[in-house]
Amino acid sequence: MTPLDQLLALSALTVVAVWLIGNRQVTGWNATILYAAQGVLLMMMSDLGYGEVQSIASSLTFKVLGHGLHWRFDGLSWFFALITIGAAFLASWFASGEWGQRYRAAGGSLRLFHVALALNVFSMLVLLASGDLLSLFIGWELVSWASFLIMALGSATATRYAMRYVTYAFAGAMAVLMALVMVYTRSGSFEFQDFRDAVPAMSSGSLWMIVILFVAGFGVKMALIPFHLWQAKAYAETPGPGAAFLGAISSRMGLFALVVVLVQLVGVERLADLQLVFPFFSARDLLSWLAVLTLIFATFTALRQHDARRLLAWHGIGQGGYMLLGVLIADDLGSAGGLMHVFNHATYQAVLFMTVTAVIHRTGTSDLNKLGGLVTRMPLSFVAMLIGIIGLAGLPPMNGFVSKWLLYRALIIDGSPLLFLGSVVGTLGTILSVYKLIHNTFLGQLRLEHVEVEEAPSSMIWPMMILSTIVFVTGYFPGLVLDWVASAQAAVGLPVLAHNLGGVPSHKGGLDMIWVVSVLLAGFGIGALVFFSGGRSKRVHQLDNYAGGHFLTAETRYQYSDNFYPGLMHLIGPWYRKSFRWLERGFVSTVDTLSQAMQGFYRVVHPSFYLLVAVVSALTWVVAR
Amino acid sequence: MNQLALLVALPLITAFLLPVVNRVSTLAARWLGPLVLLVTSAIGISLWSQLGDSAVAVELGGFRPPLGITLYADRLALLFALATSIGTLLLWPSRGEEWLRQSTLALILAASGSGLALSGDLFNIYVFYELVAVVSYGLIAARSSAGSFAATVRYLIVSSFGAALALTGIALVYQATGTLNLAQLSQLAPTHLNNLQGLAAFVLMLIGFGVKAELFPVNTWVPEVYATAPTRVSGLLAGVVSKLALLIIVRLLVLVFNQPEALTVMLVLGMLGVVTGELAAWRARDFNRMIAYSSIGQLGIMFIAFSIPGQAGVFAGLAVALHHLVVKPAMFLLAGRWQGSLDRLAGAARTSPLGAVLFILLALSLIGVPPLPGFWAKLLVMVNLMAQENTLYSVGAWVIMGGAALEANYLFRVASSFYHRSEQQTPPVAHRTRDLATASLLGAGLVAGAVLIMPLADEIEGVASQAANRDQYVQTVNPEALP
Amino acid sequence: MPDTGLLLYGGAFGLILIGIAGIVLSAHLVRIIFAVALLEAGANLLLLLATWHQGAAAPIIVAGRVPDLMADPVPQALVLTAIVIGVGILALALSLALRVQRAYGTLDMHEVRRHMEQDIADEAGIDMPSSSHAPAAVQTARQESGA
Amino acid sequence: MQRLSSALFLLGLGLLIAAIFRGMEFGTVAPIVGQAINSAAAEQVGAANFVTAVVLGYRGFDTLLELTILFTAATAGGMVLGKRSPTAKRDPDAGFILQAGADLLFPLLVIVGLYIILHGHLTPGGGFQGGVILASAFFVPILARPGTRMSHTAVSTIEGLAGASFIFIGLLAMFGGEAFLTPLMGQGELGALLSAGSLPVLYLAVGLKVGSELAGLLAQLSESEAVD
Repeated sequence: MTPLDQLLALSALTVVAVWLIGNRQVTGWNATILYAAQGVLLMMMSDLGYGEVQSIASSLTFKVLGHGLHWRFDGLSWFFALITIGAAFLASWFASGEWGQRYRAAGGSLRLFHVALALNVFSMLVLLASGDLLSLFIGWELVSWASFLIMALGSATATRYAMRYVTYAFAGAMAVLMALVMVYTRSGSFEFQDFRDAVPAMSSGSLWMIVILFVAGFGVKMALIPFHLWQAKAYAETPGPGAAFLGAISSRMGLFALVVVLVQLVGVERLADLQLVFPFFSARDLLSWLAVLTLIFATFTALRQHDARRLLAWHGIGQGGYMLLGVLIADDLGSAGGLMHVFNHATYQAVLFMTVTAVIHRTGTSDLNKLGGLVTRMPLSFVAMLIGIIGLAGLPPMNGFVSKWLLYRALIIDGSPLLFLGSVVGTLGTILSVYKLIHNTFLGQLRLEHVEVEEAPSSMIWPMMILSTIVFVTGYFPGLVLDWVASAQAAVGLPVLAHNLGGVPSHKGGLDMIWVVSVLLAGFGIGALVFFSGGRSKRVHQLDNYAGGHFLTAETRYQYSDNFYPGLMHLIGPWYRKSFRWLERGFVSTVDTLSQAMQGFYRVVHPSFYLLVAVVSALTWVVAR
Repeated sequence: MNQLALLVALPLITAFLLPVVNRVSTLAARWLGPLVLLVTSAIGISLWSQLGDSAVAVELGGFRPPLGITLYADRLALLFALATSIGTLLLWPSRGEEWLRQSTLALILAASGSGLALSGDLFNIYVFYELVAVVSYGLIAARSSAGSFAATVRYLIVSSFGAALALTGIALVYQATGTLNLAQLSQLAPTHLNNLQGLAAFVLMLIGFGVKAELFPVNTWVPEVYATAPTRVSGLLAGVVSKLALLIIVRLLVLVFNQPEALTVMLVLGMLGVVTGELAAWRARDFNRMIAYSSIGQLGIMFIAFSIPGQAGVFAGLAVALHHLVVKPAMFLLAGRWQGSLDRLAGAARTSPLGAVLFILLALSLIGVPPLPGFWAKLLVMVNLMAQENTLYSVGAWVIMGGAALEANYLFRVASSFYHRSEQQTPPVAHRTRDLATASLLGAGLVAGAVLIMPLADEIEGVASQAANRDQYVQTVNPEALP
Repeated sequence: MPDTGLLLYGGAFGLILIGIAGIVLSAHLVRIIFAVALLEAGANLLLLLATWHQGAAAPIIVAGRVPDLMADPVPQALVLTAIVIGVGILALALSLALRVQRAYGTLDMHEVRRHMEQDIADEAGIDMPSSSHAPAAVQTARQESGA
Repeated sequence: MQRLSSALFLLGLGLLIAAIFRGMEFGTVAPIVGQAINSAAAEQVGAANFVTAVVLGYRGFDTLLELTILFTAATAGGMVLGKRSPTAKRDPDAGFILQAGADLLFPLLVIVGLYIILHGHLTPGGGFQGGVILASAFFVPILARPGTRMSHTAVSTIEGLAGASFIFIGLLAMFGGEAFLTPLMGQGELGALLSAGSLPVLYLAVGLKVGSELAGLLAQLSESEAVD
């Protein structure tokens, strides 16, 4: 048994064990321990993460219908697997305490929840380990259906959105299968190497087709425009810790598959050579613009949300755009930025989803118009969310800044000002909307019904704190993550980023986060010194609403939290409304009309008409012969 | 190897004697049918184990071909003969008022299905085909509702129309060659049937035998019959009988009509079947018609697969056919208590959790989700379609892909409604134990197929390579060369 | 080829044509059933004509005398079989028609189909299919786009 | 529109058939199997009527299936038509002339039927034709006296046993090591009544089977008719 076999076996065992333990409170703790054990096994493969070993193969191989199936881990897989298992560990921990009690009391089955989670982890590990196109597809399908399972666990509404997901996902999977078959007819096998060798000989038309099919299939999972409609609602309806897990890593599986196919196998240079009608617009440009459009569109849609979970889910879609964009730049800086963003985003997205879940747990709502002022009630949660949104907005000293810095730097070096501009617009939208999130939840006026609210239970606080610490520490010492990113780059054949603990040593203008953060902290320290040493103002109770010579009662809403950014909304509203829904709706009604016509053939219309068509066409054929 | 005829003769003689036996002892009559099918299945299995890579021909009446009628058994034929026996056994009609007649008919179905698979004579195939048709009219009408009579009579008209066309095709073949023996036809085809008349004969027979195989223009009977027939009968028709009809068409294609035009006709009709079937199923609002339309689509995939020239096509088509042979009867068994409006199924998982899980398993395999066998079958079809490097075949692959995407949507719309907690409406009653047990058996077979995919694929490939081997057929039957 | 043969072949194809036309174009069940019978007759005739020779004797040895040119006995046997099959199916079809007429009071196939659709829909607990009923997915899509 | 499409359809169909018809070549292919049978049947089967040799010898299997189709149609028909209610109104009996005529016809028809069956291997005719005459022999009295009922027990017993005996004879050959349905009992002298081995026995079974089948079907139809 190789270490990979052990990891996969333990992961499968986790599913079985959780199933056997059943719908009990202890299930979550057991699952958490098992994820920790998986993490230990993964760490035993950490040579992959530091580039000391190229790949570790599984001893399990099959040969079905003449197609070999094998699995192996390389630096990229290890990097993603680390995020997967980490997210699962913390999400499971989060779900094990009071949240689990509440969930079970409300009629949910903890067995189903944890089985679904464990199945997700297992299927993702299988996908990450895939060593040829066929096992990639199998892993892909497993991941799709596993996440369907966890999405469908919630209410009937959740099932409906999950249904929508499965429709998109399976249509996407069929596109992937089609692409696979097209590759097969041209390369003669499903092996990665044969595909890579066959790429130069492929005509640009068929390569276009293959790339588009792959992007359509894998893009569904990443919620790339225009396949993004399913994701936000489906994630938002998923049970809290499940959403944290899905938000952290599930969509990134699409990125993983795209990286394998487009970067590792087809090669970004070949993509840049693939010209569309215009000689200056290549497949790479198309994908980059899709990424940027996804970023902008999703971020500004997030801005419009008034449900905290949906807001976060939309951001998850948007941030995927950065990652794809970074990978497509394909130099050392950009791809490192894109890949590092996967890690960074997983950490703060998870912490944000957890914070929101904690708020729901205590207040019962995630409606941003019905919250506010919770900072004094749930201070630790507030700190966690603050760190999370700083990371999401990409500001120092959190890790989000590092990846975005790398990306912007690469865009500038690459000479793509328009893409750069698009990314900056996306970042602006992010900053606006995360401010809305934290303001409406924790700042502002406390609602009277929330006066009694307490801090989240420790089972929730601990994972949140751990994640916040990671967000901060990897911002302080980005080199910790860049080590793994570098070996992931090496694994897919991208140029490797030269880095040190603090960031990028000065080549074309470097970055040293140790300095940046230290200076920042020192500045904060001085500010705090001034603040605390100066004269203190009178401390006022949060519900003491004396203002401007007026006495306001605590019931009065003097600070409105809805209708944020009205001017901006007015400006962008017309561009958004229903834009992509029309596409989906049009498609559905086309299918509906056709379906009706076909049923008509089977039940209503007189057969002579069809026979007439058949006879006439047969006759023409006979005569033509 | 003379026992081959027993696969037909034993159920037949039992069917004739069943009313007489019933007069002596009702108990004996009840158990005789399943017992005999058990015996024929055992005979079939023992023949299978003796057969190996060889094939046998039995000259009925002791007359040398082409004078007499020949039964030909290679592994393909034996497999389907066996599937008929076992399928009839599994889907044995439930006890009702008309149990005696239904048992008689079921026995005849087993006999005629096996005969259809084994027969090596064109006219004999026609007779067997008509026999299967008449039996299925009786079985469909067994529910004795007005709707079922109307559906049966409509089915009867389409089917007789098809059979008459097939007979016309046979007449054209006999006119051109003067023989009916498939092996001899195979010898004569390149010189005698490679013309417009041969093509016309093939198309006539394709349409004729295609009625039972749910071929596109002559499958209008499918939704209404499956909506009105007893669900077990629907399972037999969709699962087993359709494959038998397909088997004949494949035999004809491989042995006699291997003109590219014949393949093209089949390909186009298959594509139309997938498109119409899957689209119509998308909008179906009751369970039975949903799976009926979906089976039209699935059969369309088989036609597409079999239209791939050479052994690859036989292999791909056979894989899809065998997969469907397992899945569809199980689906119809589940329809036993779930028939009717799809809206009624909300919360069905509460009363029948196993049934819900089985449905999901079957649906996953049907749309081709790895690692279930349906995926490998679909992969095989797609790979071979694209390998043809021909636009029409590529369109076929796209059509299959689109059909699967649609199918995923409508099947999982139903599956997810099983888990809805609906307060205002009571979920359907639990399945009958026997239905559920049989469906579970088939589901377990599916899972076993997923686990044992490697030996299974090799075995099916062996069967297909034998079935695609014209020379072996001709040499085994060895018709006398006549002036 | 003498004219008799052409006439016979023409007759066979004519019967087939009339049969198909009858099946496709008539709406009355009994007419359709007899059209099927006509079609079968045409097919049988064609089969019989397949190896037809003018002036061939019946393939029977009477009193030990073997005719010079005997007709092909095979199509005759086949047609015998086909006719009997046709009779069996005809009887079954007519009994079904009898029951259908009793149940619905009509033999017009359009009417019968409508009644049958109604029966199936009633039994299934759904409305008669018509364009105004969209399945759940469409409704979902509409709600979503409206929301 | 309907009329126009019908007309177009017929025109197209006619043209299609004509196109195929034009492409056919008549009489160019020798009936190879037929000729072979014509020259070998006397020796191999021993029936003077070669059509019978084909029906029961060379293609006896088809005939067995054909019987089965009739049996199945009768069974299915019975299921479709259902049981007759005992209180149902029935047509009045026919007048004296018809009744007497029917009584007179009955023995004649039985004899003619049996004759045709038993000479099937020598002259035109045989089990099917004779069986139909036998069935009419039993049906004519019913027409004359709609009240009388045919004994379903007897009919179904005869049809069951007759069919089974056909298969049984075929199986006997198998137990003897030959193929299923191989003719037994030698061939006898060509043209004699007792010749062609087991063929007359088979034809008797066929005749009885066809007769009972048709009689049963007709009786069911007539009884069912009386329900209204």
